[in-house]
Amino acid sequence: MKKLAYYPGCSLSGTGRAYDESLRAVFAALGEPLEELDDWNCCGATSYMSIDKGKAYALASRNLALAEREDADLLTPCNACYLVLEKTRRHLAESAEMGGRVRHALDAVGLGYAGVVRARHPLEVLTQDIGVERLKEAVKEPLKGLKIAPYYGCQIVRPYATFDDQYHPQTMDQLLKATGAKVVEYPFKTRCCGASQTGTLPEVGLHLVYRLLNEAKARGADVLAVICSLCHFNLDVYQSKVRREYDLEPIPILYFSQILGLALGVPAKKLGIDRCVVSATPVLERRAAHAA
Amino acid sequence: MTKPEGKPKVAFYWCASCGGCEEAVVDLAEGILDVVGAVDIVMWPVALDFKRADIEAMPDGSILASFINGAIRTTEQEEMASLLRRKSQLVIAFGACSQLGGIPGLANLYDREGVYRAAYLESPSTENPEGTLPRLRSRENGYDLSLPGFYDTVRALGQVIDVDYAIPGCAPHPKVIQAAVATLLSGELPPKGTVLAPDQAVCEECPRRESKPLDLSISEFKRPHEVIIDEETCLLAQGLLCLGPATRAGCDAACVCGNMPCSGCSGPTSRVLDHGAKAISGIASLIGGDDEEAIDSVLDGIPDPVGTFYRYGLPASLLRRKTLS
Amino acid sequence: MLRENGFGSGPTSGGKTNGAPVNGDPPIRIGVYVCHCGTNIARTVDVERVTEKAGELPGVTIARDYKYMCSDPGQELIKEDIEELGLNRIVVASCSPNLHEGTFRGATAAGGLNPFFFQMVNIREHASWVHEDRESATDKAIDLVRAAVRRVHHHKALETRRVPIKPEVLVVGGGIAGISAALTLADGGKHVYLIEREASIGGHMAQFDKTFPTLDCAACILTPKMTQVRNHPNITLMTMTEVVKVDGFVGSYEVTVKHRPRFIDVSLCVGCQQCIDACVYKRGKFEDEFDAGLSMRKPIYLPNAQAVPQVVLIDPEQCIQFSSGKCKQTCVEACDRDAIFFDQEERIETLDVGAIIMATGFQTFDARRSPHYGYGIYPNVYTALEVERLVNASGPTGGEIVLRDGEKPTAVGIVHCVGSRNQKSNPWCSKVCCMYSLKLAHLIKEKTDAEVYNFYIDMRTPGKGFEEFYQRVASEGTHLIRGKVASVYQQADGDGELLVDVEDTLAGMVRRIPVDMLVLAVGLEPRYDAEEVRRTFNITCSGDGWFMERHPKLAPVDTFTDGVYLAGCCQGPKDIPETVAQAGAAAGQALALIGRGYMELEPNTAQVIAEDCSGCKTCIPLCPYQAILHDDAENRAEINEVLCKGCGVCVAACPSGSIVQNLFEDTEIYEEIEGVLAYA
Amino acid sequence: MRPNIRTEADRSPEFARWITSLPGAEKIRECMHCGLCSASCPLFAYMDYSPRQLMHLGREGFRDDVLGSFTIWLCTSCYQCTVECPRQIPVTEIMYALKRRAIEEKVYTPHLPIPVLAREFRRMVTDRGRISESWLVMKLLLKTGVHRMFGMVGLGWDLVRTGRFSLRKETIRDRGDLARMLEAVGSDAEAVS
Repeated sequence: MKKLAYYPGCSLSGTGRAYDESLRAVFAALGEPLEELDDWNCCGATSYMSIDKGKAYALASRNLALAEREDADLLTPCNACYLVLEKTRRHLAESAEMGGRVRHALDAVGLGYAGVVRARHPLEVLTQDIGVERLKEAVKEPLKGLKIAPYYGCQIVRPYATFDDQYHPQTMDQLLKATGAKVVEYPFKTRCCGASQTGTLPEVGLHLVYRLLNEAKARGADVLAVICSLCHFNLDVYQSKVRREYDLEPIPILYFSQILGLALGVPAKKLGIDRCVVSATPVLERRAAHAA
Repeated sequence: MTKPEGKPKVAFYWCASCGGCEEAVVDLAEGILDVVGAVDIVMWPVALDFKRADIEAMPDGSILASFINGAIRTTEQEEMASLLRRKSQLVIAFGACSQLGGIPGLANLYDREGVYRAAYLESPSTENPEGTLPRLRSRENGYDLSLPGFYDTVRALGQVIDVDYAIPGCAPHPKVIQAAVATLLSGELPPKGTVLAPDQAVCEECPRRESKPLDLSISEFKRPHEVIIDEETCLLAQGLLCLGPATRAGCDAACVCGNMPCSGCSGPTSRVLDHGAKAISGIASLIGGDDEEAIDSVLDGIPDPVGTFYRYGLPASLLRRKTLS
Repeated sequence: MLRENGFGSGPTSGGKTNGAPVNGDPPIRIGVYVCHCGTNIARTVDVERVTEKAGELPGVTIARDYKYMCSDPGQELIKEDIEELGLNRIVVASCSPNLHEGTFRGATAAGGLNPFFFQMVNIREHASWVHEDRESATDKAIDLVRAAVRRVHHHKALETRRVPIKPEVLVVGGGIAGISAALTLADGGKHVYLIEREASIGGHMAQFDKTFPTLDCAACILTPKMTQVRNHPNITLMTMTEVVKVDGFVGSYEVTVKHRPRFIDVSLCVGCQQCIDACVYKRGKFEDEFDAGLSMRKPIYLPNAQAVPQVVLIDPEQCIQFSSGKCKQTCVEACDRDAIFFDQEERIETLDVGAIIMATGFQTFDARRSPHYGYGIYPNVYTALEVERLVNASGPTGGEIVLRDGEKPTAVGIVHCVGSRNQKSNPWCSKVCCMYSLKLAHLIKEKTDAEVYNFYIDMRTPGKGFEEFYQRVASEGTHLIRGKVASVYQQADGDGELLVDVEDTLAGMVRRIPVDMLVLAVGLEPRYDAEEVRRTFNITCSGDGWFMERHPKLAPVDTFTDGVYLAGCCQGPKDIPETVAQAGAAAGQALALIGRGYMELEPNTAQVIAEDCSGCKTCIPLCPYQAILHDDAENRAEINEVLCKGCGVCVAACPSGSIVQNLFEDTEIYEEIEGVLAYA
Repeated sequence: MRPNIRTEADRSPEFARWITSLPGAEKIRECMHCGLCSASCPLFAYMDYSPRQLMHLGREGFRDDVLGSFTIWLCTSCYQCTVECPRQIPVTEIMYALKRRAIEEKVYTPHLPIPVLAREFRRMVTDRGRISESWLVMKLLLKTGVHRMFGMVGLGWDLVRTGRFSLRKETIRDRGDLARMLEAVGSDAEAVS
């Protein structure tokens, strides 16, 4: 397994703190503790790309260059960061013009990027490098009876389907199944959650969030598992606003890594379970009671 | 062509070559007596003491035929070749070096400086602490000394002067020489440009010809020192790179009879423009293997392609050397 | 210059100088003709300058330009110049030799010259069409003309060869294309071998219910044709048979075929089906291919009700006797005619034919490759072929259009262009889907009263009576929505109801429409093994994988391999009338070939110069047509001119340069190269 | 309200040339108007022009309609349209380019929060190398209308309660390097042309 440099991205130190905590805990529990990339910077996300393409690519490539210096791939949990880094890698390889500009910029600060580093998502690393079997063996507290709707969001499978199927992604399903939980059929797996529109155009974003939550409920899910802090923010933090507008039972939103952590026997506190606005505790306790 | 009084005059000359061609003449053994009896030799530096001035003094066209062996590498060789051309009715390129550039022609892979470096400075047996290199003029003990100029490029004789015929081989086989001389003396001259040897490939004369299979597919090239060579079977069929199929006959397949593969010294047949290229195309078509890896491994058995396929004919080939500054 | 090296580095005999006569031959007098091709060439190439430059070349007596050299007056020009100016070489600079080499050779011959004293220069595909810069394109055209002029000096008079043609024809594929072609040929008195990979002929058409736009019953018009094939004295029908090897050449093909075992003797079985009733399987257990998997059959079965031959077969993958060897063999007991043979084996046979017609058909696009339509996931998403079986009276539901649960649908969506017109799957338009989708819309409406929505991108209905049919379906109240369905979603609690999202592009809004049946109008694509078949028959495929015709306009049923013709959808998507028409054309071409009795072959073959050959055998294994033999007595290679296709492999490989090829002799090629390189 | 008629004077050939010269966007000319981009777009319901119409308006050069469209600001870059397009038009990337040009030419509704978000985002990243989400959101709310803040109070409290609201200003160590790098890469010519 090629060395990995952990690239949490900005939101994992803020609203997505639980994602950061649970990922670190899961990888540690599997015997592969994460090492954070030194002095990483914001990937630029969609916003920077909307203003200045060259600077956006330069921002992203600085992280790739830092990782290349350490001969590591970037472990990138945030969907947006993942896409931006992957897009940057491809674009710099394809476009001589942009490649030249960015290399010149990196050179100005003594960095270089030859194109060997790539962004890798925890789903990819867990299924391909570590393997579902190893995870299964490490499960201490099977989550029997918990019904989960897996939600992948958009940017992990689009536009590049590098490690999973574009229409019917399976990696998170496999991991969740390995915990002993039941994964419900969830047709909106890859539909957009509205991203930052919930903040900028709430009336637009809330409807998208409502559809996703309602569908999970309709499919009988106890919790919705996510892999992106922005998805989590929209589905969790805005849920009370959604419920004000639409008729909807609350449904807790957990990072897939929090669920894995629970199954691996990591204490809920260390997984940031209590950082959910819609508390997951009642559902988890109910399940535990059932299982007992 | 005018027949001069008395016995026809003949000249031999030696340019950039090893001397083997001179030996080949001597190898005619008692046959040489017929030749010597039939002609009047006016120049033969290796055997007889004639000077350049003797030739210069002769009227133009007074020599029937000049046999020149060796490639053209120095100014002196070019001057002598031109002089003999002027004085002779026929000029015959004698041997591979003269006809095609020969072994000395492989120096065309390098330039003059490279050759000097290798010969005078870097070869293991050289002791030359002052780094002395040949110079056109020098002064020694009060005398002005001069040396011929050394060209960057080795040329075949035909690239320097007009040549009428060629006798191929390294060295030419006595049988070929005898037949060629007989042809020239007969007075019934073949068309200008003819190579005075059979126009078929060596296989025609090869005793192993029948043992070559119809569907030969070579999976590995071996070098002669790596295997015990069967004395009866076609060498290609044993994986030895024999250029017999691409090389002009006349030698009675002498090398193959000596259990060594043909290295192509007699050059191509008249129908082939570039000996090496044709040989490569013929040999390559025998290579078996479907995937790139297999083919690569077969080709790895040919460590020196230029030295293998262009051993005798690099200067006369279509291959061009890099432009020298 | 290639041969400045002088001694020993070039052919020492036969090197002629430009324009100079050789030993008593008359002086070379070349006519050069530069074609404008309307504006095709003249727009980008300065033809006047090319002509002027050509006129200055050694040996050129006359150089002219003309608007259309291929026209009658253009050809007349050549003929007259040969007669009046005593030309003995002709160069035409125009289009591709593929198109008009024959034309100009004909004109050369008409002027009284040997047609091979002609050389064609392609300044259209090679210059005007591929360049934009007029100056450079003109320079290139001049270079190409110079090369041809230098080459044509060395041309020799050649004779075309004649070989007799065998009168039998092989038709590959027993769909409507193969059936039509076979019947035309057989009616023309030729013997036909019709081979079919499946157990029955009939192909895709046999699966259809009605045919557009007339709504004829497919079976009613096809079955009689199938029976005719069976009974025709001039047709040998071979089902479960595939071609494994094709040797030989036009007029004399040797085709090796493999008969797969049917485990039933075709000559004994009368199709009474008692064996099927008696099978130890009481009920069908395996998906019926003919019903597109919508019904179940036993391991011993009749391919379909109209099958020809009307003979059962056993699937050895499914039959217990083959898997365990311990079946009670109730079928054997039941068979009055003792027609069942479990020990039948694969059989190889060789057929000698003069011509071959390819009618191998198409396959439908696998709807799973467009995963967003949910085919294979949602039970009520169907392919059009499945619905064809549903509406068919002899189909699994007896012609009832019902959902998997047996209910009649109330709203049906038909998605056009599934797999077609998409860069990620098949970029082409499959041509028949719009019409068959309208047909299905009509049939569904007729049988169910459901709301029917046709989702189309462009409605393509060119064809006789097609537009009228479109109008009729529209008037029946079918919703014609211009937009491609983006997603299909089965609601959590909707009884299998599907929601489709589509932009109604005419209204400029996205519509979300609930349907309980979704029909995917899957496009047509080349069969999965088209590439392999192409190799076997030595024909070419176009970039999209369909078999390629020799010329898209002027030779649409020929291939680049003489004597091999194309019929039906193996060449590209077509409807039934077009397929039948093309099959007729292919049969006609085959009849014309056979009727001639002999074949004229290009003289561009290779010969071994016997006195130069040293018998090194290098060439022998290289020949792709096995045309070279080794004469052991003389110890020489020998080329069978009839088998030689003029590919030139042996010429290139011959290490002593002892093989020459007509029209491609070394001097001709070297002169051509020097002509191209001698930039002036 | 703008009348629903356009003359040739409304067209900008330069704009049409620019949009079709974006990488991959020459394929707009091959659009067959199947509507897959629109029907697969999760935000379509709120758009004034559908993505399909926008592509068409762009290729015809209706600059004002395109840059003034609400559609470009609604795109969340979910890439569904890009993936679906049968003609492989890079719709999402074109949307990015349109946003950049609209910001460059300042043709968007004042107080439209999306460009403001982008601008504030850029400023923060350029200065500090990282985003501090809470600060970003506060700035956004302040700049696009204080009234929105009140609606957000509950939400903010939720974040504080769950330990997800941090007022720490995140920053990287080599801020000087970052500035030099962004300087060295130059600015895009594409939006200016």
